[in-house]
Amino acid sequence: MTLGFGDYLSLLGAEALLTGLALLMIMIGLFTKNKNLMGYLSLAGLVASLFLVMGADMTKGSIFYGTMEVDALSQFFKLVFVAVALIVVMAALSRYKDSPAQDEFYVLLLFATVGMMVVASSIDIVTLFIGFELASLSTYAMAAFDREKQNLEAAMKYFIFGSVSSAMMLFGFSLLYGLSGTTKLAEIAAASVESMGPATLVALLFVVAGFGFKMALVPFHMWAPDTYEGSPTIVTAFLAAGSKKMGFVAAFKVLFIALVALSFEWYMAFAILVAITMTLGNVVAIWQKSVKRMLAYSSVAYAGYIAIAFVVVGAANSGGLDLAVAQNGLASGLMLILGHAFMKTGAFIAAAVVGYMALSEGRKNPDDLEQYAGLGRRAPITAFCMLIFLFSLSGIPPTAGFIGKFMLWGSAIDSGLVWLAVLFALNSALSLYYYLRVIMYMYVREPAGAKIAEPKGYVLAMVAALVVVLWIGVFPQAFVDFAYSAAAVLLH
Amino acid sequence: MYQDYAYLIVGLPILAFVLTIFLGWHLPKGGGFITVLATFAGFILSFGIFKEIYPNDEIVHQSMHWFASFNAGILIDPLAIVMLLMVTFVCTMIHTYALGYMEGDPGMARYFAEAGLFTAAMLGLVFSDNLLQLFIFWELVGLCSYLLIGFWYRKPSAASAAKKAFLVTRVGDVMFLAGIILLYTNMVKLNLVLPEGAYLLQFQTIYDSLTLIPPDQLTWIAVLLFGGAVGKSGQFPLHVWLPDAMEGPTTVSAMIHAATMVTAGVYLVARMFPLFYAAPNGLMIVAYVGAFTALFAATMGLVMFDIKRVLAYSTVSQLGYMMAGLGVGAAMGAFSVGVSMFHLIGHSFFKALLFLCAGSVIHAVGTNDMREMGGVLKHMKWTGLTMLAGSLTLAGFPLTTGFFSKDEIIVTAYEHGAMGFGWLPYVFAIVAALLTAIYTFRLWFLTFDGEARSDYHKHESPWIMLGPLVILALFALFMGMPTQENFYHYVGNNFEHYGVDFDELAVIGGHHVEHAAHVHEPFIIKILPIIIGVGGIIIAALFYSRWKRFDPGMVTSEGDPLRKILLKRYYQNEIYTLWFAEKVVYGIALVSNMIDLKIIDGTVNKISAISVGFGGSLRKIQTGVIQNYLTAVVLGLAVLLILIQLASMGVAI
Amino acid sequence: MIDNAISLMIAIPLIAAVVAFLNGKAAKYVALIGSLVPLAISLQMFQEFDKTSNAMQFVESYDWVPAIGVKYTVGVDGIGLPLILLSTIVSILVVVYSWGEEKRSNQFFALLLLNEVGVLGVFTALDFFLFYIFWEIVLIPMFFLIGIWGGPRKDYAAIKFFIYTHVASLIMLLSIFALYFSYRTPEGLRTFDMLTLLEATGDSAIFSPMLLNVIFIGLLFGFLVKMPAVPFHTWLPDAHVEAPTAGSVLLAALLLKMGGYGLFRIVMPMLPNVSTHYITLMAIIGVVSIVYGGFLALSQKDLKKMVAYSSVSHMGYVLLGAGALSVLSVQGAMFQQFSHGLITCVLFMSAGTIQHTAGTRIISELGGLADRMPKFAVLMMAGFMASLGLPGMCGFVAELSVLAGSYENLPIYVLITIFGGIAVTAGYHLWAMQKVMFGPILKKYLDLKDPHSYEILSMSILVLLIIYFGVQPATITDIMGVAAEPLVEPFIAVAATGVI
Amino acid sequence: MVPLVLYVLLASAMFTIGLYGLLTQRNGIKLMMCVEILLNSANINLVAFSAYLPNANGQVFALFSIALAAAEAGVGFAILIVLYRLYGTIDLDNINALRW
Repeated sequence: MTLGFGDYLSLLGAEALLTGLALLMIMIGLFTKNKNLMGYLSLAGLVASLFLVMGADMTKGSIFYGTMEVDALSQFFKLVFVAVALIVVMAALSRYKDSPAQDEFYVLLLFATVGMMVVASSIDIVTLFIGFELASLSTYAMAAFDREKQNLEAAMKYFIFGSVSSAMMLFGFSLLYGLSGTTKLAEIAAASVESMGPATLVALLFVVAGFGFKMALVPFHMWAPDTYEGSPTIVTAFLAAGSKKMGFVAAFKVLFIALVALSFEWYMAFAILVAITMTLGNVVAIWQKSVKRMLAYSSVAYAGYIAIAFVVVGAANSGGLDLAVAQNGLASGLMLILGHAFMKTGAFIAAAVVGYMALSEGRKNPDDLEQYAGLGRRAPITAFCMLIFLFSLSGIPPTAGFIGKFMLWGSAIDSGLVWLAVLFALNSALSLYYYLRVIMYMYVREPAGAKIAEPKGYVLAMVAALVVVLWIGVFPQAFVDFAYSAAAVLLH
Repeated sequence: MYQDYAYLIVGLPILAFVLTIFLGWHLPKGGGFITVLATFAGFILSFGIFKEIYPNDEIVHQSMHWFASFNAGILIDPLAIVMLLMVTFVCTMIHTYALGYMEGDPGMARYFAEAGLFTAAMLGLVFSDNLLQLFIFWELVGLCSYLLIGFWYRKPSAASAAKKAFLVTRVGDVMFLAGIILLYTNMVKLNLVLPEGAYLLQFQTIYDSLTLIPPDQLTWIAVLLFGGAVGKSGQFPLHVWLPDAMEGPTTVSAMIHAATMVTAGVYLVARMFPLFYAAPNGLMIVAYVGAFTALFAATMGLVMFDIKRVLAYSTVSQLGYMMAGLGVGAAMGAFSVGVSMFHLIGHSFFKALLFLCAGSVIHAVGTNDMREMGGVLKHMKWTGLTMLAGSLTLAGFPLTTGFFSKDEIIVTAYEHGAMGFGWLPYVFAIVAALLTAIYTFRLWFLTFDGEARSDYHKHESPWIMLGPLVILALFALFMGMPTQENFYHYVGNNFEHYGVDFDELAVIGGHHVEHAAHVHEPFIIKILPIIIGVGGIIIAALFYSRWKRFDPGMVTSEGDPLRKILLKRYYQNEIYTLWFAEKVVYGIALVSNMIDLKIIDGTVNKISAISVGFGGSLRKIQTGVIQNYLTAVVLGLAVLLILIQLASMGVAI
Repeated sequence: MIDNAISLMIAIPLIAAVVAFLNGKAAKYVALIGSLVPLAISLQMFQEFDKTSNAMQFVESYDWVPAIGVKYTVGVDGIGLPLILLSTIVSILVVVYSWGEEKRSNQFFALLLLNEVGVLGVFTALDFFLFYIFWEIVLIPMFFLIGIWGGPRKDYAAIKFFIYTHVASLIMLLSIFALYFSYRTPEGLRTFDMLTLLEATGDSAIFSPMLLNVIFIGLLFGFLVKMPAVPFHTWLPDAHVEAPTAGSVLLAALLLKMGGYGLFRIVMPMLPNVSTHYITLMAIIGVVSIVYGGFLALSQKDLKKMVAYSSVSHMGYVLLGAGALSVLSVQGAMFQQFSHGLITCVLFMSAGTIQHTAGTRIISELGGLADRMPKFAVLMMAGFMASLGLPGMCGFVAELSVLAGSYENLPIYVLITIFGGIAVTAGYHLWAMQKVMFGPILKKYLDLKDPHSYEILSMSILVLLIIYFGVQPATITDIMGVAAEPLVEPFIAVAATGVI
Repeated sequence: MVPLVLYVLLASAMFTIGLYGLLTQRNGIKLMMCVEILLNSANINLVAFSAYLPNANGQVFALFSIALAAAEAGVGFAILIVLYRLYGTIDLDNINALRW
């Protein structure tokens, strides 16, 4: 089937639009003084691409010589990426209002988004790598955007860790290419089934290292707390919600397409990794005084939760593939990814509001838990949104976080990994401790200052995230269906 | 016609309770007359019913479904009607007396409300047609007792005594409840096909199924039910609350702790007499406990100086007689129910009288301590004389009511011995009779005779108090002789209404007597109670009256261990309160608390502390140095490689 | 009857909660109306309820998330209806009792209403998903009630309460999943439908005994923590001590009942299919809770903590009755839930009133309050008497039913309960009563007066209800008896063989 | 023709050297260089494999990767420059304010 230009436009219209917009904005940025316009431009572009993504035809198959594909899986993730970018842009409208370099922020953000979307669509390791790097490079710069000391430290760690991981991943890809003679994921998978050797294993591990870095799985997570804490908060939101999910989609594609072939019980090794990840994330998060860092560790824990999906698929595959179980597991993982994207973005943006508030009052440690004292009265909307996001993160119904965890618990039980499900449950309960502590500060402690005017952009962003979180929580049907069809794509 | 309104016997006092508790504050005398009227109306109703059923030897039975397999109902048979008459009559007297006695107390309305509630509960207890309902009212009278003992709740000793009374009787109630449950379960197991309107715990059903229940179960049930009676009727070893209960107003002591409530235990045993009769060893336990209590309490009555306490121990002792009277029924069959109930009724009159007289004295003199009285007769003629009447009958002076009733119990106890069921009850009873006469007149002489030993107020009580005294005194002296024989038969034949076959039950109970011939008592046995009663009075007179010949000091001295042990009341307080309640029970409670905090909650906290502490050490890995992070990645990769390699070789991880 | 009565009953407090939250001034009036309507609906439901049927009534069912077999299904039967009545009654009385709450009153009343939403949802949900959602939602208002209006250690108590019970909920949830994934409908679909799944547990082809036993343990654990039963009770005293009065009342009167409800709704229908050892286990835990809880209460110095432990003790009867498996005992256990719900309200309200009038709850620091607070003293006394099982009040009926019904199957346990529990129960109630109310009034309390009329009013209504249901228990026990029959039926043969 | 294994060995050696450097060096620039070595080891692999395989995918991949490496170096140096301005050093051991 040959595709015309119109088809390309309809399939990759969103990417094209965003890339074009980003380039255009660079140009405009050179010639205009009033850069506040940029935010609205990118807002409009993202809204438009949201519709383009939703409107894309998912039946056309692959494009660009079989390197990219538009299907339920890719569109699922693209929706997440665009929506997260949209929310971050809303927050940035307030954050970088009147800032002279704000055009660069939006451009980087759009490029990063495009990179992620490319990863979501790619079915070839070359495009995958390119998309991955595009997103990474943009976010390296974003992490350092405010040029404060801790931004730079964060960016430096992020950059070095990220580039090492990329290099490892590339090395792994090169080995895979050498072993299978192709760069197409499907063909790599087919070849792996035939010849499975130690070299394949090594290759896979290097690839895992690359994705594990983005996903922030133990032991590849170590950059995450530092970078999340040190970056500008809305960038952190984007990293946690967007960039991290890119790691997952890449891992889904490579690990499943290429690794479903592995017949032995590799999933147990992964299960241990998952168990360590979530436990470490939670127990260390308890100790954090900085809410941002706490959320960062919570993000690590979430990486562990979501990665249960891999384990479930592995378990479902251990004795001949049980499609229903595997699909269930994948769909559950996708639902949790979806939920996590929005609640984490929202939570970080709320943290940004608090940081903004604390800084404007000239306090030290703007992210410290103490700043949240009495937030319920100082900034009621922020506090309420934060409340819902935290409940969602802890898996209290009826929220997106609950639906995701709920399904994931179910699929873990379904695949017979009862110990993992119980550990997951205990971890989830443990995580309540630090989420509730923030809530206690917000609603129980006496406020340390007067009521503040909450910046409109932030409020818009948080409310948008809130609506999505509750919407998924109360009417999950459409999302669940979407997740199931996305999962079906991966499992053919 | 009266029987259609039987429910009003309970209903009216409840109405009085509601009215006085809400409106009493605004009425003169706290609305006490409402309670008096309600109780008196109850008496009229009871009397009317009595007149209706007595001639034809009928019973009244009404019943309705309550919940599950339980019912609520009214049963008025000979046993119940005599109690109803007594309770309504005595309560009317006492309530009337209280109108004067409680005059001026700010809590008067509360008093009459609670008294009304008590009356209702007591009457409800009496005419219950099933064991559960009896238990419910049983508990309610306990509640009223608690409330009324603690009537002067500002007094710590009153509050404490109230609590003690409730708790100690509660121990008995717990056994009672266990007995009911045991009985109920045994009846359920029989899978009886009940006729329409019949329920498992109805007395009729119970009587009918006694022969079907295993005898060992019967014994357990009997013991447990008797446990309830022991608590309520102040039998050894649960008698300790009764003397303390004297902290309440004297009218309360008269009403609850002498005339009515404390006899509920006796009533229960009488009501369940067929069960006790059928239970092997059931009656024997009753007989021994009763007789021992009679003696045991009498010994303490000898040395007390608090006028009410003497009467309280006397009550315990007399209740022991009643129990013993029932217990010796092994020899006499259902006749002993009549005997015991007769003593119960008579005792109610004269003990109420004695308490009310004591109250009158206390009211006037302003102290309870007999050592500060003396010579009161000069100032309170009516009180003194009525109290003399009461004392005579309590001491068993010939031809008074108490003489007939107690004499009959002693004689029955003799037959119990003579027929080979054991002599001990008789011995205890006869010794206790002597002591009774002594302490009774010790009390009377110390109070009314001799010279005033302190400067007390001297005035006679008003007629609203004296009136009931006189009426009760007449009954106490003269009720016995004319009614005695009829009473024995009327009440003794109570169970014929239910078709209880005592011979059959006796076989189960193991005290079947082949030749049920009447044992003939020797003449000396017949007159011994008279000798003892009169002798006791004389002994008391020799020690304590104006014709004093001996000094108590000649018999006993300060250092006398026997006297000490009696004054210390056999160290009951030390054992029950200080040791058992405060050391054992509270000790267990403290240990439980320790376990809860340290072990159970400690484990929970430990788990959380461990997980949190784990995080505390784990976070140190995050050194902030990028090279260390990279090292972790490389190490992690190596470990993963090994793990997966192992897995691929089929090693189970 | 209006259509969708149950949904309406749940929705109205929810809407009212939002309105109350947003409209600070009128919050309490909104709360009053918002809890009055559900009360009216529940009473009407009670009227129209077919009291002879043990089928689900007023059922509503809609697809919700068909992809994973979730439906919105609600309905009422004899197990749920009494508790719904209890919830609506207690909720409105708590609103009345808290009429004087000034601190953040909009949030306060909104949370009270939200709590009602959750509790009503739990008692009506017939889909495990829905059930779990409501089950968890209930935690939120209670967490805030403790956290915001609580005592000095409120942080600890609130977080402990939340996490402890949440862990239990999660374990329960995992068990629910095990049920869910083991069963497919005849059409080959998954379902969360409660009744379908519970019925399926009888099919040993679907559920191996091993699997079912594990599932059972998980569910039981979830409910035992909520009840709470020894040894999973330690969150309760902490939560109660720190919670404000309204929170304690709701916690003890309604939240604990969720555990018991789960026992009857979910655990007992499974009992015939699992090992009989669990029945013994339930009985043992029940008896230990009764006796040990009683001793714990006796050792407490804080009035409220004492009342809290008395809840542990009283909820033990629910377990005992459920474990004894006779119609009378199960019915009694259900009634114990209902009656404890009413009685404990009075107790906690008493403790709360003492706290805010006298300023302390330490029993030894109080004394002679009856002198200055006669009306309150009467009500508190009534509550205490009801709690110690005085006949004529509903607690007695419940405990009697449990004990009388249990003796046949569990004689030893019943005897231990009677002799170890009842007298001790009387002991601590009377002791506290004596110390707090009686004796000479302490100088520092000379200025006390009877509490506000709304406090007296709500307590009086409760006392009247306690007496009403003590005298006329059949009003509600008949329904319970009908509901108990199917739970007990499978065991009549078993009991006869003496397996238990 | 040089055997493939030699190329792979070379690449592996470079990879190891790069990794060693990453773990031992403190200087930011040196770390950057090590990363470049890692990337280039992969590029050698790609090109070598491509030469032995019937397609040119590997070479294309290598070209992309070189371009990306350049971009990465650009970003990296930019970060290091600003870092140096703020901290006055690019000794990364001392930059550890964010930890635990």
